[in-house]
Amino acid sequence: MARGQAPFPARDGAGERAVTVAPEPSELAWSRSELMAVELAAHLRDDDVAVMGTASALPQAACRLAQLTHAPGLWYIAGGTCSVNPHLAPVVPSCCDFDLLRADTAIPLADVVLLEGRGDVLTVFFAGGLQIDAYGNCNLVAVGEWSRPSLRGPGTVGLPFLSRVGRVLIYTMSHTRRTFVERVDFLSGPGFLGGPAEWASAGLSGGGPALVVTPLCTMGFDPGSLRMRLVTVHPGVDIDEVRDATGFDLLVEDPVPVTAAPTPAQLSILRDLDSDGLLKGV
Amino acid sequence: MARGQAPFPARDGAGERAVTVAPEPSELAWSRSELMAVELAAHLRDDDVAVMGTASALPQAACRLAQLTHAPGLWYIAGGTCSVNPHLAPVVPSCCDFDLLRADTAIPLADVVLLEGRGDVLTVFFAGGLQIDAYGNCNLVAVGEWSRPSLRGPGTVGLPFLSRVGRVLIYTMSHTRRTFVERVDFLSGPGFLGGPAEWASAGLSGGGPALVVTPLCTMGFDPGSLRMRLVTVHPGVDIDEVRDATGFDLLVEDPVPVTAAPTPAQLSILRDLDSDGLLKGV
Amino acid sequence: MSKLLSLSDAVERYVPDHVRMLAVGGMHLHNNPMALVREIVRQQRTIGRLLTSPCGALNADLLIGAGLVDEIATSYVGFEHLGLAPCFRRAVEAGSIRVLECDEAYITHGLYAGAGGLAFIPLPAGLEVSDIPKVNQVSYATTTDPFTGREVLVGAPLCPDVALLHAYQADERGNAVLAGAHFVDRLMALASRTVLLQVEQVVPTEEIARHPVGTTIPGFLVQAVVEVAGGCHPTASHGAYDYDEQQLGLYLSMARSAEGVGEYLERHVTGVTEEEYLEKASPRLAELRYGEGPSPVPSSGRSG
Amino acid sequence: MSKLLSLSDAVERYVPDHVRMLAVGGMHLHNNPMALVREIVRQQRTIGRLLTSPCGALNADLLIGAGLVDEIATSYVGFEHLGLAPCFRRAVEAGSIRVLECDEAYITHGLYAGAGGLAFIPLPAGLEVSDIPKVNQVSYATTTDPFTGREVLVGAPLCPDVALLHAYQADERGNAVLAGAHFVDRLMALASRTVLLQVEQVVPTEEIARHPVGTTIPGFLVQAVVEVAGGCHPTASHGAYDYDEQQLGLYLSMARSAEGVGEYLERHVTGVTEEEYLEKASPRLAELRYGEGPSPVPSSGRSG
Repeated sequence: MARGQAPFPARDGAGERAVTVAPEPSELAWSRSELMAVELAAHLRDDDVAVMGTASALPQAACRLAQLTHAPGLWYIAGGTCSVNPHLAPVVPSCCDFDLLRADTAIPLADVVLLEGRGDVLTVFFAGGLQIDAYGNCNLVAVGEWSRPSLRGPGTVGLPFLSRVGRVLIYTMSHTRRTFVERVDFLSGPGFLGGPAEWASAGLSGGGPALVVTPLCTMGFDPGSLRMRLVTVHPGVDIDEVRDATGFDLLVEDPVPVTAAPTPAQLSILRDLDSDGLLKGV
Repeated sequence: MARGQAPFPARDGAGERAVTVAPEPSELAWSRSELMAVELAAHLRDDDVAVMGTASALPQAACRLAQLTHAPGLWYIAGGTCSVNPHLAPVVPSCCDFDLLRADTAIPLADVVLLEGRGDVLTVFFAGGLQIDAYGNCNLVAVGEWSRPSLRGPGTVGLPFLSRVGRVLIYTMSHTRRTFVERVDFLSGPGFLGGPAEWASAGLSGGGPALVVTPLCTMGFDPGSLRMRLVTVHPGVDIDEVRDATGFDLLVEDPVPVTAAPTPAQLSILRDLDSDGLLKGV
Repeated sequence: MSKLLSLSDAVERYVPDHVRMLAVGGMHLHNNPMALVREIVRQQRTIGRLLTSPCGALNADLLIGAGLVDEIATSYVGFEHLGLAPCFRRAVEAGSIRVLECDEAYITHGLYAGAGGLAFIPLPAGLEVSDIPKVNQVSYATTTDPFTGREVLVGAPLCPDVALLHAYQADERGNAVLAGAHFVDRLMALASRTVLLQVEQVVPTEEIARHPVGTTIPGFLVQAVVEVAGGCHPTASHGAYDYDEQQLGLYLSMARSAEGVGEYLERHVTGVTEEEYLEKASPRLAELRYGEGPSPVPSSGRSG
Repeated sequence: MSKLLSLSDAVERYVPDHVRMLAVGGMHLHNNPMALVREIVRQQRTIGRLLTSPCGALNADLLIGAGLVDEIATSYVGFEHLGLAPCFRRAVEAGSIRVLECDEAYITHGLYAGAGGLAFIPLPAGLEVSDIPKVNQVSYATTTDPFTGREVLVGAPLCPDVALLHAYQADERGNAVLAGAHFVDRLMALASRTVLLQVEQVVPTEEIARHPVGTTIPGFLVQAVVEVAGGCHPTASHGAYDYDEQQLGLYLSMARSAEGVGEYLERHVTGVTEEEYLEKASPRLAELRYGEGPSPVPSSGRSG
């Protein structure tokens, strides 16, 4: 596919907003997107069935990397085409690309919607948002008042299923105070809702958000308060830089380890997959 | 397909019950099944979409005959395979036969169930029963008490949709007092229910039963009482023979015309279709 | 990663005795997963509730004849143009089996609801006038349509614990291709908690990958793949062989009595291994192979 | 019997002005029925409610940019990795369009309900916690699950008056083959009262009959077939050509303002015939053709 060097996509329309991340440090031999793919891959298990939606080059690459390293048994579904285990040569920017049908199998979109509702089959759901809050709730719909928003997002697609399906892996290319807010203006993809009390009383079948990967750091959730907490900072990133870019009080427990850099073997696999260089940009 | 000379099937398990029709008069060059196929075909219109279920060699042949004569635009769906316009060379006894997939198209069974519910797409529904009553209600479930029947039928499959879909064409190979009863013991395929009052208050979207074809005669329904009435008797059949074989008071308006015999052209088409001779038996 | 198992291991491992709800795939005389069904009989697994596709046939009647079924949820058990289902009929008339009387729409929509985690499924207006819902208040109920205020007939979701299905081909991870008509087999796979698949042929994943769009059961829904060429006999296997009227006729005549079906089971099921059964059926299977034509398996999508 | 019509005749005959509910098929940047959409703009048909697949793109944004849409029911309008939908965004932020905020599950299940004559459709537990149903009480409501007594979120059926869909091939009676991914296009056809189909190629019925099982739209659901090779441009047509980032980029940059989108429409839609548009696009379409591979169209079933 000769589509030229498309820039690596930010999630769901966030592409139009300024990414305030510093320019890629020139001494790093890998891009932040590549590091993020490695971080997401590390979280995937051999018995997972993962599903991803719109503009999902990054989770596609993460899943394929996991399959080719520690999780050969992983299943992953590219929403849109609903191809199962696309062969990804190369990674494509659209979740509906015809080339994704180079895959082990493919099923109708309606079947994937059924399985998202069934809840016990799909164990990993990749998510993101224009806004992501301290409890891992996502918003792809509207910033400001829904009825007259200051920024109208594209819409939520399948994110309401986050309440129902396995572990939620959040990723975003935009680690800013506009993205990471104390509370989303519109709840389009449920995380831990308003915190422990509301989460417990909702009695949801999903496991909730498990991981948040950004160009600056990797975050998780505090088991008690269910608020986001820093897990590792990426090489070359300062903890204060993360704090400054986060619009809520991020839990930080010293010392914060540095995210492991991608290994040469991981980078070699990623670059084989990503011959169009979608992950090279940022 | 070398399956040998399978006898022409009676509808839905009625095959096990004695058919009390007199032996085919030797002077007739056509079988009663062939005549019945011609009668059913005559009722089909160029803009119909017809659907049929279990053991449907007869309506299959009728539809194909209609397509090849006066109704080239007719659509018909063989339930089971859900093939659309099967090419039928030859007619097959099972509605699920692999050979039915020699067809213009085929759709999933679940899609046909959807369209039966939508109600405005399918205009003709072929039906039958262990019991058929004076109001055209059908019973494929149980003779006697449902909980401890004297004859357990196979089950109703899609017949409850009769209340919803276009015109219902009823056919049976068994014109006996056991089949044609005043009131079905179990209502599995709705006709005009208990008559005009109940039919009107039910407010159903389907048009109700339109035609009943048996080895003895062709019947319709009186527009006022919604009870079955004799339309034509088949060649060589006496009106009293029909009355005797019918377990309710059949409306008869003298004079009763004789059903037109199949033309040589119709027979030629039918026999081309029916090279396995499924319609030759009775 | 391989899910290939022997017939006996698959049933032993994945079908508990007195399984709460067992679904059998195929429709009428076609694609009945008979090798798995016979193995259930050999291992004498009792079944709390048996669910058929809209039209069950030998897949249900044999289990009933073997005395394994407490309750059946079905809209049809019969042998189409060949006649009534003798063991089903006898059991119902004798009151020795409970029937959850269903219609085709409920079975199809109920599986959709089961697959999709829907609490229940509304049924089209008009279905409420038949007697079916009146005799089955386990599966049917009514509630209010909040958009119009009208009362609506609804069905309970169908979530089989185990489904026995036939597919034409599968790879060892369970990615399966259905040849010919699909009936409701894919819906059953989507709705069932455990799926056992018998296939005519195990093929490499690369073979499956040649026609991904037509591949209708993804392997992550499948727990076990059993390779049994001829395993649908005496029913048809779309793409492979037609149904066997001789053997079905033999069954129908023997199963007219409880003693007869016992003898049939002893001779053709419990008293023989599946290999012996298929060995004996092989001349008939050879006669019943479908004639030449295009591949029964869809070929589409992208290469690689 | 032929349903072949010219683009203008098809829209003139089957799309009333101020059509109550118009559905557009395709998903994201793929299989958008753009020739039909452009013709709607040329004929200035206003739209009471526009329904997209779970993910609308140019098919929705262009109609909004042309000022034809009163209300949109959607779970996404955007250009995936290329950015937000400029006209949708501007219209919503300005309050000049009503939004029926939906989610993917509702659109898919709602079409199922519309196709099947179901009065409403229950949605899986858990969906009630998002804010979507709170802002859309036209599409979402609650009722009681009669089997458990619990309150359940449900959706209204989606029954479009007219659907605009793309298919790879069709015969003149409307039997259509979808190549590549099907998205929810078949469901839209099943649920819609009138279906207009644009196809890359009209083929004889015998060609369709070679692969009946993969043929996903039966002709009796289709009112008009319009042959427009290249008609999805600048979106992709699975099996034929990829999407055109240059043209989409041009649209996205021009549509940043109301004036700009007006100019785009004048230059690329209303000011040109479809033939002129495609003539101009043809060098790009040639570059975007998919490389060699197996046929994108399934081949299966029985011959004859």
